[in-house]
This record gives sequence, structure tokens and C-alpha cells, in this order.
Amino acid sequence: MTVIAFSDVDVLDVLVVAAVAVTAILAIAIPRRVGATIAFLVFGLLLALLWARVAAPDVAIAEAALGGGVAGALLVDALHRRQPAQPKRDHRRAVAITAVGAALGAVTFAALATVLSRLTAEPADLGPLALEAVERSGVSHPITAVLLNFRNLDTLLEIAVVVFAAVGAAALSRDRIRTVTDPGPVRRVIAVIIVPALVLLAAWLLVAGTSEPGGAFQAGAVLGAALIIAHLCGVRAARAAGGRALVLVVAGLLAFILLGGIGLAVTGTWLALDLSWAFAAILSIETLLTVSIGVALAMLFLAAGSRDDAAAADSAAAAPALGGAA
Amino acid sequence: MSAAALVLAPVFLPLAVGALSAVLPRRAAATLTVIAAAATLMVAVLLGIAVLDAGPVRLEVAGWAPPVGILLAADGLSVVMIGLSAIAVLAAALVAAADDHFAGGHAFWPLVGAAAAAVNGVFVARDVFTAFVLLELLTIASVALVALGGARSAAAALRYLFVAVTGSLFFLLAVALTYGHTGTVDLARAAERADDTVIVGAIIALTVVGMAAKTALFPLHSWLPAAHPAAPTAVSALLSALVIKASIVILWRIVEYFGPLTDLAAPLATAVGVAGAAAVLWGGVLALRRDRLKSIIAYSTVAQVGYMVLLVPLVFTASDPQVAWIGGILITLAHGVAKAAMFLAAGALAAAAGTGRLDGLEGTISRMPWTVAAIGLAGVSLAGLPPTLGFVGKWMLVQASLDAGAWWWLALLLGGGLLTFAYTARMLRATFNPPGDFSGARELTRPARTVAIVPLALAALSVVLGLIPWLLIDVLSAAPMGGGA
Amino acid sequence: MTTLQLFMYAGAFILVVGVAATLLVRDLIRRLIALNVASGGVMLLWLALADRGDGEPDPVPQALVLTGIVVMAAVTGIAIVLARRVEQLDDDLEEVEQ
Amino acid sequence: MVIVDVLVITLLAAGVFFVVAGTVGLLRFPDLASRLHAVSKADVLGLGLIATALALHLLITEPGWAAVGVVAKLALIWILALIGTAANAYLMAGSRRRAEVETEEEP
Repeated sequence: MTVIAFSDVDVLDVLVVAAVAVTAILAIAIPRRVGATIAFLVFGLLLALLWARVAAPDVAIAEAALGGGVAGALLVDALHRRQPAQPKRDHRRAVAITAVGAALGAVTFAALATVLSRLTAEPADLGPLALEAVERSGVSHPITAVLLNFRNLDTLLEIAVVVFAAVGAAALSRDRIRTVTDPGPVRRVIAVIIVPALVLLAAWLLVAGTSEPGGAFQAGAVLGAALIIAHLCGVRAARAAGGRALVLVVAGLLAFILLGGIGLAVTGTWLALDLSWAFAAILSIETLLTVSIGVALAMLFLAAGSRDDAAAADSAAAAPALGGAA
Repeated sequence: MSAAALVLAPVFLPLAVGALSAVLPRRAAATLTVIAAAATLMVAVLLGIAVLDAGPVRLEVAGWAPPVGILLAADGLSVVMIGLSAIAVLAAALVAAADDHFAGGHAFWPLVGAAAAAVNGVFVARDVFTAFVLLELLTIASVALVALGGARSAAAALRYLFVAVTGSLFFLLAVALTYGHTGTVDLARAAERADDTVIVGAIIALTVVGMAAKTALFPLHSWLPAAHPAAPTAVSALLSALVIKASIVILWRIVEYFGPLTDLAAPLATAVGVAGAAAVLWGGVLALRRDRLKSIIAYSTVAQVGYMVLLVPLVFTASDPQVAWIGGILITLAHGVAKAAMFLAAGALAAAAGTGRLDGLEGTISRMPWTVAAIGLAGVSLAGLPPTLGFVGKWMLVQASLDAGAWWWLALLLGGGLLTFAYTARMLRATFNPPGDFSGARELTRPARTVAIVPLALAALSVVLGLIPWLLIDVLSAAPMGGGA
Repeated sequence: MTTLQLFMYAGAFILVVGVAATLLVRDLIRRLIALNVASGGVMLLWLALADRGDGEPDPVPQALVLTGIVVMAAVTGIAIVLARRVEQLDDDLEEVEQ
Repeated sequence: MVIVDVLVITLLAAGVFFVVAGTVGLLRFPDLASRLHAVSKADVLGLGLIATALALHLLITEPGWAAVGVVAKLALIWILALIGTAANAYLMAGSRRRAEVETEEEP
């Protein structure tokens, strides 16, 4: 690589990238969980800014809703727990490990940068090909066309990832999901105002996704947030739906597979959509997927949630039995 | 319906059954899982016939051809691996259905469906990004399955998750380089267009590291002996027999398509071979020093992974790479069948004796001779002795090594076999009656009949396949590896 | 150097930093954060590659990144469930010992 | 025109000042109550001032129904932020209060 000329680069871009890099380092280097989590949330926010810079508004919305939103909520919730004391590591050893790690990292980065410098600046021809195919997909937003038509197998598998993560999480934390019985007046008001607003936003993202940025993932993430808030605010319907949550989660996946089968029966190819009904199929499957993703994310959050004090006391009482079994 | 439609059946069938199992009662879930596995086996047979007939079966999903759409294809490798997955899932499901203790809970059924769908998908994937998503589905399902082993297994499951996801990120980086360099994520199209030897070398190197971590190839193996034994027995069997094969197959595919394109592939392949050799010795020696059945078998997997990657250097040096390919694939199949038998038999013994420690198994042989026999037969196949499938695979690898003039691989193949023989013998010896005691009167909690039959049937299968290996060799030769799909 | 090259190298840097920390850090939650940082780096690299040239960016990698983000959220969820189990077990065992 | 520009810039500057002040308070104040006090009041006020500036700018430069729509969205953003911040501050303070009561009772 020759001398780096920053002439072509916007100063603001350099600043944002530098900020992203610094928050990334902070997120991994701060020893306490609270600090690391805050640095990570800032990192996610700045990333969303970068996504907007590389003309990826869909990813920016998803990052804000999922990366910063749900993953952030999960991490923040984990902060309730006492950080276990780390076994004291010999200070000299810790420095040595960090130094070796930094050296290896530098070498890896140098190698990777060498490889990356060999990539051409020419755009791939895949872009124009995909954009040109959009008009035969049933929707006008290119990313929705890729996700729900051209590469819908990837999307189906990805839904499966979320669904089975929720199934696994539910199995690993059975009987432990806390219920909020006395939400108090403030939470009740939040539930009345925020939850419908979020549900409305999710519906908007879903419908808009066929023609502009948005879609089932973003809508699902927002719906997930709404469900989590509803649960934490003690909304009775959210509590009652708890038992049937798994049914809602798997329904989206099963419907998607069924759609694949319909494609096979009608057009002779798995997951193929005929242009005459592609729009209707995409919108209806996206609606089911939104519910599926939303409920699955809420289940993941609630399964990961910390126990309340009563449960902690129960577990302390049960601990001797557990120790004996182990 | 054409043969092409069959390519996605081994993915959608278990996936749908898995999703249903999450909300169905246990009996229904178990029945459906067994039916789906049997149906998958049928599909594998039908696909095998189609491959014998007209070569690889291609499917352009959703009717979109690459580069816009996703291409899947079933060749000989896909067919035999799908067959293995069907058999392994069938065996694990039968055992888990007979005794819930071996399953670890109701979530076993949906998660097994997801894992089966993911591995079958990997076997037919020709699109690197689809392969990445499948690997992630497999990771989620397997990690959750390990965690079904009770509170103590959570730490092992989490360690497995970190290793597996980091491995996936390496692969995702390789996929990004593939797209950046060739403008496509379709394997065949990318291989056609790739012309930069450094970038292709980096793609192979990143895949090797990522998949080595996920497969537990030495020196990235240390999570496996923690995770596999911590899981419930039916899960241990599936993990060793099936799950690690997915990352192996991805490694093979990248070598198949990108290996011939760069000079850097040969040194990388040698490095993989050296790691494999070290795995065979290290895993074998540590297996000899463990004193719990499941732990010995897990270290045996670490050793056997070494054999599975041995074909990588051989396909670059042997004059007929097909022999190395087929030998490596057969040894991998043999490991799948034998290891499932071994883990299920070990689980049955441990459940009957009330302990998995070797010194607590004394006298189990006189009560459960067939279960002990299953361990013995499986060990014979793993050691590569006739008349088993393991022998056929090893024999072909020996031929390929001789052909390549690489006698050191030969020494390794034989030395590793001795180690396998030694730790199998050690397990068998632990089940004998104490010297001088011929009464055989030890009281055991006898497991259900299915639990005894299934491992024996699997062990018998490795012998049957060893006697008629041409069945598999024909399918594998019908679409030569590296010939494109 | 162009803006996209800057983004590309930044993505690689963040990835390396994240992976190194994933391997070295012991605290489970911090390790998980490191893994998420690493995945953010890969996504940045992908999106920079998608936006080469002056025209509309390639929608395919953008869709792939969306998929990747959702997958990481699911991984994070199940990892936190497991981390909680591990730490609870440690706590409970400690109490038993006391 | 100039007067409006001056007004917009003044509003923006004031908004930024309050947000920065709130953040400094969050970082520098000694305990939870005063931190919440700083961040929940100053931040929302800052956001409101910035939103007003943007709305004003838009209505003058590009008058029309489209601008009215955007202004409505800005108003909605501010109202939601207001509700969210207030509720968050209340819940955090309440949770700290309960924790304190419990620790007092325990020994």
C-alpha cells in the first residue's frame, strides 16, 4: 500500500469510523460489565450511522431495533446479576496475554488488509442483475425481493434459527419466567401508550417494507419490544398468551415451509412464487413471520431475564439439594 | 415431480417435523421424528438412484438461477451423507423414544429436527452464504441440545457456542471475500471467476480455521471432550456421528472448488494434514488415559477427525484424487455409524451400571453381552480392521498415500489404528467379570430392549457396509469430486 | 484511499479486535459483547463491498447482512440464557460450600 | 429570512447546550437521584428545542403539507421521548428506593 491519501475521504466519515473503532476497543477492554455494555450500545448506535452512510437504511433500522434494541436490552438485563469475581490472574501474566493477543491481532490485521487491498473497486455485476430482476419479484423494494423471493431459502432458514433459539431458550428456563403481578400506575400508563404505538409502528414497517426500507425483521423486532414491554407492565393478555407463545412462534416457520410446498405444487419448484400472486404471498408470509419473530424475540428476552428476589431465595433454599445431585 | 424436488426434501421434512414437535406431545413428536428419518433415508436412496442415472441433481430454489438465486445440488457425497444423517437420527430417536432419560427432555425432539435439517442442507448447499446460515442453525440446535444434559452441561454448551460462532464468523469473512472478489456467493460460479491466488488462498485459509474450530480439529479440539460427554446420550451420539460432519463437508467443498485455483492450497492442505496427524495421535493417547466411557469415546472422535481431514493433502498429491476422496468419505461415514453405535451402547451400559466410570462396569458383560459386543464391533470399524466399512475407507486412503509416495501418512494410519484398538480393548476389559468370579450375578437395571438393539444394529451395519462397499463407491464415483455440479 | 476502503479496513480491524477479545476475555457477558463487536466488523466489511461504484448498492449483500444481524440476535439470546445458568450454578455451589 | 435563521441557530445551540449539560450531569453527579434529575429534564428539553428548530427551518424553507407531516412526526418523537424518559426515571428511582429499603431492613 502506498501513502494513504485521505483526499477522497469525507472528514465526517473518518470521524465516525474512528469513533466506531474506539467504542469497539472500549467495549472489549473495559473490565466491568456495566461499562462494557454501555460502550457496546454506543458502538451499535454509531454502526447504524455508518449503515446509513453506505446506503443501507434497511440494515440501519434492523441494527437500531435488534442490535441496539433487543440485544442491548438482553445485555442490560444481564447487568442485574452480580458479576462473578474473576479468579485473580497474575498481573504479569495478564499483561503478557494481552501483549501476545495484540501482537497476533496486529499480524492478522496486516494479513487481512493485504488481502482486502487486492479486491477491485469495481462493483460486482450481481447488483445490477438483482435490481433488474426486482420487477419480476412481486414487490418493488429490492431487499424485500431478495429476502422473500430470490433468496427466500436463506430467510426461511434464518427464521428457523430464531424459532429454535426460542424453543431451546424456553426449554432451558422452564418455570423460571417471572410474571409481573403488580405493575403500579406508571407502568400501566406506559403499557397503554407505548405498546399500541409500537404495534402500529411494526405494522407500518411491515407494509411499507414491500416498497421501501422495512420488512418482517424490523417489524418483528419492534413487535418483540412491544411484547416485552407489555409483559413487564403486567398486561394480562401478554401473560395469558404465554402458554401459546410457542404455537405462534412455530406457526410462522410452518407457514413458510407450506408456502414452499405450494410453490412446488403450483410452479414445480420449491419456494417459487408466481408473479400473479407473489405480492399477496409475500405480504401474508411476512405478516406471519413478523408475529413469529416478535414472539420468539420476546421469549428469548424473558427466558434470559434475571430472576426476581423471591425466585433467588427459592433457589438458595434448593441449592443444597442441587449440590447433592451434582 | 422431478428428482430436483427431492433435493430440498431432506431439509424441509425434518424442519417441519421439528417445528411441529415443539408443540406436540412427546409420543407424537417421537413418532413423527422416526417417520421423517425413515422418509429421509428413502429420499437418499431415490437421490442415489438419480445420481447413478444422470449425475448430480441440481435445484435452483424458487426458480431463480445463480447468481441471483440459490443453487443446491446432490452428488454422491451429498447422497451418502444424507443417508448417514437419516440413520443416525433414526437410531438416536429410537433410543430417545424408548427412554426419556437418553433424550434429556421434550426439547430434544424439535432441536433434533432442526439439527437434521441443517446438516442435510449443508450436504446439498452449493451457495456459501446459505451454508453459513445452515451452520448457524446447526450451532443453535446443537448448543441447546448439549445444554439438555442438565445444569452442569451449561458451561460446556456455552464454551461450544463461543467456539462455533467464532468459527462461523471466520467462514462469513471467507464468504465476504468470495463475494468481494467474484461478485457471487455461488460456489461453482465463484470458482469459475476467481483468479487472484492470494485472495483464494485467504478464502481457503479462513475456511480451514473456522471449520477446524467447529469440527474440533487439533489444536482447536478442547471444547469437544467437554461438550459431547456432557450431553444426554442420544445427543452425544448425534453430535459425534453427525454434527461435526457438516463443518467437515464445508471444508471439503471449499477445497474441492477452490483448491485447484491457487498455489497456496498445497501448503495449506499439508498444514491440515499435519494437524490431522497430530489429532490422531493426541486424541488416541488421551482416550487411553480417560476413565469414563463417554470421555474415552469423545477423545476417540478427536482422533478420528484427524482421519477425516487426511484426504485434504492426499487429493493434491495422489495421481488419482478420486481414491483419496472416496476413501476419506467412506472413513467419515464409517465413523458416523460406528460412533453412534459406541455412544448409544456406552450410554446403555452406564445407565445399567449406574456409573460411566470404567471401574464401575465390572461384570456388565455377562448381563448385557450384546451391548458390549456393539462397542467391540464399532471399535473394530474405527480401528479400520476387516470386514468393516472403516477398513474399506482406510484401505483406500492407504492406496492414495502409497500412490502419492507419502509413506508417513501410511505409518500414521496404522499407528492410529493400534491406538483405537487399545482404547476399545480397555473399554471391553472393564466390562469383564472380576478374575475368579464366574457367577455373573451382578444385578443391573436392564434398559429397554430398543436401547440394546439399536447400537448392535448400527455396529452390524458397519460390517454389512464393509462387505458391500461397492454400493457406496458406485454412487460416489457416479459424480466425481471436483467435477462440478 | 476511498471512503469504502476506509470502511473495509475499519471492518477488518473491528473484526480482529472482537475475535481476539472473544478468545482472551474470561467474563461470559464481556465475551459475548466481544463476539457481537466482531460480527459488527464483518457486517461493515460486507456493506462496504456492497456499495462499491456509484450506482445503487447491491441489495443482495444488504439482505445477507440483515440475515446475519437477526442470527446474531438469536445467538446472543441463547448465550445469555446459558450464561445465566452457568453463573447461577456457580453461585449456588458457592453457597453450598459456605 | 435572516431573523428565522438566527432563531433556528439559537434554538439549536440552546438544544445542544441542554443535551450536553444533561450528559455532563449524568457523568459527573454523585448519586442516582441527581443523575436522573440531570438527564431526564435537560435531555428532553434539549431534544424539544432541537425538534422545534428543525420544524421551524422546514416550514420556512419548504412550506406545504409534506412539511406539516414531518413536523407532526417530530412532535410525536418528542412526546414519546418525553413519556419514555419520565417513565424510565420514575422506574429507576423506584427500583433504587426499594433496594435501599431492603438493605436497611436486612441488618
